[in-house]
Amino acid sequence: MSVQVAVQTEDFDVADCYKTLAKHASCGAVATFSGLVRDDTGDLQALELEHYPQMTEKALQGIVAQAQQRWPLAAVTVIHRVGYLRVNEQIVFVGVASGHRDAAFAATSFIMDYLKTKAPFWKKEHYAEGSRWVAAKDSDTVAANRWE
Amino acid sequence: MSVQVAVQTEDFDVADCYKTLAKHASCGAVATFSGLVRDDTGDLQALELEHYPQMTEKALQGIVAQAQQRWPLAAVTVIHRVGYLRVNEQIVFVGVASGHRDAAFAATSFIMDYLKTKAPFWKKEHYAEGSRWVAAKDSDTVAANRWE
Amino acid sequence: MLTIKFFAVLRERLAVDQLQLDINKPISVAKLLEQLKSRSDKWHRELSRYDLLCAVNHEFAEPTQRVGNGDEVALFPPVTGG
Amino acid sequence: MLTIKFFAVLRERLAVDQLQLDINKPISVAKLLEQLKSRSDKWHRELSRYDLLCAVNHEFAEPTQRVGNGDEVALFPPVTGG
Repeated sequence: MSVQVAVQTEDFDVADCYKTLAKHASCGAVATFSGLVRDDTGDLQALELEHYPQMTEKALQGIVAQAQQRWPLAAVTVIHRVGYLRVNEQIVFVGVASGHRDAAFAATSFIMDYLKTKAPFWKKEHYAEGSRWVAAKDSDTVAANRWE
Repeated sequence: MSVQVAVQTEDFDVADCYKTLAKHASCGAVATFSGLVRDDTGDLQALELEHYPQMTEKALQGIVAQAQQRWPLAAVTVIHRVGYLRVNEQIVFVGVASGHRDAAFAATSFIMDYLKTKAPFWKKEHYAEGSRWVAAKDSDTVAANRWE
Repeated sequence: MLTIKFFAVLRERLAVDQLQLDINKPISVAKLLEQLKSRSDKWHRELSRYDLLCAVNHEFAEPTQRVGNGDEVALFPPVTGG
Repeated sequence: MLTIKFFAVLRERLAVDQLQLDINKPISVAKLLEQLKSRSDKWHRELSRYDLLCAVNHEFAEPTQRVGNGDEVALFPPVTGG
């Protein structure tokens, strides 16, 4: 089982991430999720991502370890960016290689749901007329709770 | 809504597929699934994929259309290879861009489940000592039925 | 003419890719299957599998669907792509 | 010393990244919060939000958990990453 977890300001290359996951011979199934900066208003200048450095990677490793206990996984990659990001930039990548597609889908979805509700990241939106912290969504809590 | 459906003997580049999906500004979420040739026995020489040319793309387009009716999707790519494939080669790619991750995950999973049970492809495994047609799995039918 | 195509293990065992039949009056797919089964014991056996699937003009069809000259019928085992 | 860190909107509104307190006898996080709230009306208001989260030594913790010198407590609003 190969695990890669990174929290970084630099962008990441989904092609490299995919290659690393797909080279696990006999894995059969690779599921990925990429989250990008979305601009619902058309006015977003930047998205700022704050995190709690000493806790973040530990939290992500813990979430991956829980996924491994639930499903047979060959490889997992989780990358989350921090700092200032512009519209359509990549924020997060989660990729899972497994022998079976149901495990790959479920683990990818599980890791995203837990990351959204249990990893110490906070988003702030910057507009020309000011900035605002993004509020946590009830739908994310509901999504995370369905795994319990 | 942008749809790409292809049935081809040539390999495909997941990086290109991802770029096409991610450029849909304001999509926010891109989920992908890649299926690779798995060798459970260690003896597989090649996987042969037969299809019904005039029906295959029509069936895939129909499955994508059903996904579009169920979830708000910005872009969908489905590529399925046919012919002779070796261990760890790519067989299938499904990618979905959407405003929300639940829609992206659900649509990707739905398209794979329907593709496995409703698109006219057949797999034959070639070994040194002979070849055999792959039997349909009940678990794939169960997976497809949960969407009904 | 009515075209009948065979795929995968069915194509191999019957040793035929496609047939053309002159059907002067439309018949159900079920009736067409009975005609094909009467060709030989082998045809009867192969076309009697409980999980046989059928498409008419490139769409999945029920055995009650009627077909005639100009139509394309395909017979095949459960699909296994992906 | 006990270290207390603040993040996101809490860090901004309290205008502090971290505090260090000398806690000669371990106390619960709930008790620590009461002490911090007594600093001013602003602190009382900001630390009274119903959805306040807490971590002790980089793991999520309940208000009943006891902390003392050498521990790191973090206080923050619900997370919004991904």
